[in-house]
Amino acid sequence: MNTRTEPVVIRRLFIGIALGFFGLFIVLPLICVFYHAFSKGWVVYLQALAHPDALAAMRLTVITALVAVPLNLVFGVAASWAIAKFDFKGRDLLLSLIDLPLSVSPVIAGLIFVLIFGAQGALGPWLRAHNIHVIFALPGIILATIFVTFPMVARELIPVMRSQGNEEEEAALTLGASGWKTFWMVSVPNIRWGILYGIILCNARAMGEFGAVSVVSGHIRGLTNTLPLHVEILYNEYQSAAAFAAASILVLLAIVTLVAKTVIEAVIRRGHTA
Amino acid sequence: MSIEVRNIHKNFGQFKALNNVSLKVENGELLALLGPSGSGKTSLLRIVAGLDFHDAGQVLFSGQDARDQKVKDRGVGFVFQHYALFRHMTVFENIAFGLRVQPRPVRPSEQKIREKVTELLKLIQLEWVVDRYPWQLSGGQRQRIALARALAVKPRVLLLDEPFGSLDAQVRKELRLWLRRFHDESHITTLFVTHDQEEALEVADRIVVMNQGRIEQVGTPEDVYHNPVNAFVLNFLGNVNFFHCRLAEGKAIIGDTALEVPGLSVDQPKAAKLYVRPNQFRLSRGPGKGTSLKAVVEFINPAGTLVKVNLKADTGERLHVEITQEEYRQLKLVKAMAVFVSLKDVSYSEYVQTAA
Amino acid sequence: MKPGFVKKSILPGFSLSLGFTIFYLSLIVLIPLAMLFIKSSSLGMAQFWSVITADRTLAAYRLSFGTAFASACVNAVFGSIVAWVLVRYSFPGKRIVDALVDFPLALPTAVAGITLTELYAPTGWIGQFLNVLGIKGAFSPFGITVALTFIGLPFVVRTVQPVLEDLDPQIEEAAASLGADRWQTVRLVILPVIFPALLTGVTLAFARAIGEYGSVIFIAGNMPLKTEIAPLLIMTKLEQYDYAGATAIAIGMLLISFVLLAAANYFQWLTSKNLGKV
Amino acid sequence: MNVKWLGVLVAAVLVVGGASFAAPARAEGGLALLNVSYDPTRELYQAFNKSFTDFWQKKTGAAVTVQQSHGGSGKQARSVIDGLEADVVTLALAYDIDAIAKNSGLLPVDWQTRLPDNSAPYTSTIVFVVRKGNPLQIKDWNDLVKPGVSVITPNPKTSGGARWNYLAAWGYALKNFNNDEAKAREFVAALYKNVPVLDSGARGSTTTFVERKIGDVLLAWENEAYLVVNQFSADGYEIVAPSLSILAEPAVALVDGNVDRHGTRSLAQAYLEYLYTPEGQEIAAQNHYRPRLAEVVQKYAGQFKQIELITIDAVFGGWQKAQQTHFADNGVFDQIYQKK
Repeated sequence: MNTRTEPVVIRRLFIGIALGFFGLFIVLPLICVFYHAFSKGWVVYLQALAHPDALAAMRLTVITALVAVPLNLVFGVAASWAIAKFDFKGRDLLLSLIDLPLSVSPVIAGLIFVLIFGAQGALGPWLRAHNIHVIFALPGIILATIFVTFPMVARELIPVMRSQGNEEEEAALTLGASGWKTFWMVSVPNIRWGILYGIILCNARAMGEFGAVSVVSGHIRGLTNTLPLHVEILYNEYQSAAAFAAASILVLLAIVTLVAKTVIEAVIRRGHTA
Repeated sequence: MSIEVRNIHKNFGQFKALNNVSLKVENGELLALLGPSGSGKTSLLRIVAGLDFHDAGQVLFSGQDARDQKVKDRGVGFVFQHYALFRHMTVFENIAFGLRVQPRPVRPSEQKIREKVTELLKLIQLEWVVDRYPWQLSGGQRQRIALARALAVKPRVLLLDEPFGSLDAQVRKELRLWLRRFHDESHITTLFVTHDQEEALEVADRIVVMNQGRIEQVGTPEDVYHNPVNAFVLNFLGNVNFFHCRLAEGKAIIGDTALEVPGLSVDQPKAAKLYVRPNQFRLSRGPGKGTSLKAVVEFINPAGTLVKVNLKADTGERLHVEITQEEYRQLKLVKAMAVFVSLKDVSYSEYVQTAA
Repeated sequence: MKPGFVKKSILPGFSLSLGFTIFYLSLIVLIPLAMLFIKSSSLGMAQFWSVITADRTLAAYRLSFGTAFASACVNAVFGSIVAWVLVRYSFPGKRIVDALVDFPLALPTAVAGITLTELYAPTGWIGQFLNVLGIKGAFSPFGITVALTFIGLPFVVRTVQPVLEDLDPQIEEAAASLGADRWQTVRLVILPVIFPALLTGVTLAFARAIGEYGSVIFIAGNMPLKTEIAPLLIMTKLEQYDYAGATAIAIGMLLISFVLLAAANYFQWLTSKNLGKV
Repeated sequence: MNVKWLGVLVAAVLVVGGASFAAPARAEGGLALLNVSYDPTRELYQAFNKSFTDFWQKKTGAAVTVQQSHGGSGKQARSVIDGLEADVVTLALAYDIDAIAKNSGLLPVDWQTRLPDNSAPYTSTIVFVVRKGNPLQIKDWNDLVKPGVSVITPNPKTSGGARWNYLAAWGYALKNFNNDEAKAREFVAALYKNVPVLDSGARGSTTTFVERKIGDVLLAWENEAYLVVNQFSADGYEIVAPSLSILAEPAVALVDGNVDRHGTRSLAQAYLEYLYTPEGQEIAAQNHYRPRLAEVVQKYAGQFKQIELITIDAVFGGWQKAQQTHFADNGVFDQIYQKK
């Protein structure tokens, strides 16, 4: 018998436990969403999605992600470059600070921006005097989203960059490449899948954030409602089919995200099997 | 181009990686930096390349201080221990990289680049891997690609970090002969790091033996092998037997046996350590002309050019001796046989301060 | 740059990348979080203390940390099993399962909350069975734990999985050749190696669970002292215009999480130090 | 350091960051009004806004869009305090608008005197919703404290509607126990003992009752109760009117500080006044809010059950006092839960 595996009975038992747990916690909710989304038929489903408020919510969600994700991407690349390629004091501290937003409750995340930009907040009077809208407008929603998705790209990139070491960059420099060229021609291609992976996860989280955005949104219909907030509103209007229809869009997005991720991983794995 | 380093110091925290190292590499020379791991040889190589920074001292390229010269302007070709090939580029793109990143005015045309790469691939005899990715190549092939990539930019100096370190014994032998031939044709000043004394002895014009951040000895392979300046160099460059003894009247007294030591003149009896290479013993079936040490054969390995014999002397020492096949046949050595050992020569001896 | 602050390197862009990192970190995370402390300082120390030690606050903390801990434990066990099964066994649909592990990360929390409530409410697909067994699914600490388990699962699986994949097969073969049975091998050889990763994963899941709002709020039931989680209490305070109180509770939460996370990190550092990073 | 590096980075950040701030916070083109309201008024204002925009178009020829924001009443008030630029607020409690006046100074503290009827153009009350056939025969408040009766009501700490529920129960108890405060407290405590889930908002409670099938009776706004009965007619919910309830006066107000910034004062004023017109009153009545205007009251008399209604001012001495006594931290409501 192979020394690295277990008797068939135990193996089956483990697979059974894992799949059972998995089915209960992941698959069933997934089915549930679509079951309810289509509970009133295709027509209601499509109508729910074509509603102007739903469309506006989708647009807002996309815009938010389009701003938040690139900013976090730039940050993620910069942070991982500094942390993975250099050896400096306080690196571990910086690492845990970057992870900080993961352990801050989304409600607190929303709250802190209200404390700063709200009318009663630190910058509130000044912003009001200059007629700049942050809270209850797009910038506030984007800020809250950036906060909760803050470490997503960096977390993906740091281990990738670390595992690759500095030798390829050094080789490029000895071959006469400038720092900028080295970065673009050697470093970036080497982390491109990590970047993509980070973008995908960051995007999924950005589009799905509820708690933090809920605090700063103002819930103006068709204007500051993101898709997850729209789901909540529909749900509270007893339109559960429509709510789940909107939710299903987010679920589909999640699934697309996961498919993309799996494909990326397959590509990476193929690249490593020599 | 010649390279000179003067009084280089390099610390990693408390650890002294390089401690006051000075060295001159002549133009067109092939020089080996030899030493155990942690001896500072790789640090020195990286400092010369400009990949690392020294804390004090100077690096001079053709007499010019290179402190303000960036890596990319130094004109060094560096071959990394693990090759550091760009994993997302084909072999062709890897070799062409150095040419492609040159500033636009001096950058060769696409046609020129193609010619150059093809020429280099021919040189390393790997024309057929041009479109492959690094992960599709064997270690030896990657090594040669890395070399070709470094050569593409016509470096003034070639720096190799353990170039054959992670290769099979066979490939390693082939590649080092190839390197020697290549150097004989190109005469690029080359500095390479190795921990393998055989490799250094076989390939290099001169060898720099390093230990604990210092240079122990610089010299031709013959020089460092035959005239080691200290026990470390001696030990590092090959197997050696050593005895505690007293030297007196041209003889080494081990226990109650006095061995004749050729070419040794001692005024006063002294305690000493005696270092003898395996091939510096003479074995005979009976006590020879001079005084000799009686020993018993414990083990014989006749496979190889030389026959390796392990002996246990009456005085307790264990000896590793190498004799020719011819001697072996004449002596008709068998296990447990008693033989007499005398000295043909001594590699090195040093006096020991006796406590008494 | 201070000498000795950074190990000198020929790679470019250190000041720029670190500078930008710190700038962005400060702008988005540190300065806003500092506002919390400034705001709560308008309360005196005594008042701050009385807010965070009020019965209701303590109950909410207990609930938030308790259910987060329970879900982290569930995930530690089942997440490890899922990771193990995914790495070691082959079965039909494995790739789909592998891909879906990240589903909770990608699913908006509000949707997760509504869906889980749907499932675990007494009328739901799962809730009705639990009801027969006399277990209250939704609107109980059980329901909260379910939601938090859902949220935390990917963190555990995704940190344990790569370590299991990288495990040198020779270690297990060596153990087997030395006469260890399979269970001994798993317990004495494999578990200690994956333990630091498991701890990291569980800590992440735990941290995420403490602050979770969107998915919990629907399923919790929100009974004061019973099923009212700390983030909800913050919301409640906010809606009573009690900013200082809200920030005080938030700070209490943050501080407790930090202490727990720091302890976990330290413990992880200890265990991984003993393993040595080979 | 490579300067290009820095340049590109900074440019990228500026472009993306700038884009976010340049995006308009309010709809452009034409006049827009933001009405920040509470949860159960969605249907009311959907209909009312349509009627008002038509009216305004006809009257002035100008197109106007009314934007709606709904949420828990307290949460909405907080949003306005924090800078949500509402032109008008239409909230569940005068107390919440008081809070805006007090905390932000956006409107004067005597705002309630600026419109007729305490600035409450429509009223409502609290009724019970029971399941088909009223199996437990719930008729009045005292049926709710019986053991085994499960009552659904939201959390008074977070929901405006829930406070009305609470106060109605309290009012009933006071009357039945001859104003004995201690007995009233016991009564309300017993009632909340029968509450299995405290949702954070009125809508959440309804969902719990209707979709999750939890509880035997739902305490709800009258208009919500009708909505439930109509929306889920298949399930046969029934409305039970208790013998006594509370007169809920959802208040409306103009947010001076914001309308003056937006230049929408006259529009906002017209909007609120339109609520008092026969058209506005009719829409309120159609949405099961009790109208004020006599003719409309008459017309819809059959729709609203006769219930003895107490007022908050008479029984509780106004919102400020009620809030302080009952719902503030360590108020009566907290004490009810902290005992045992």
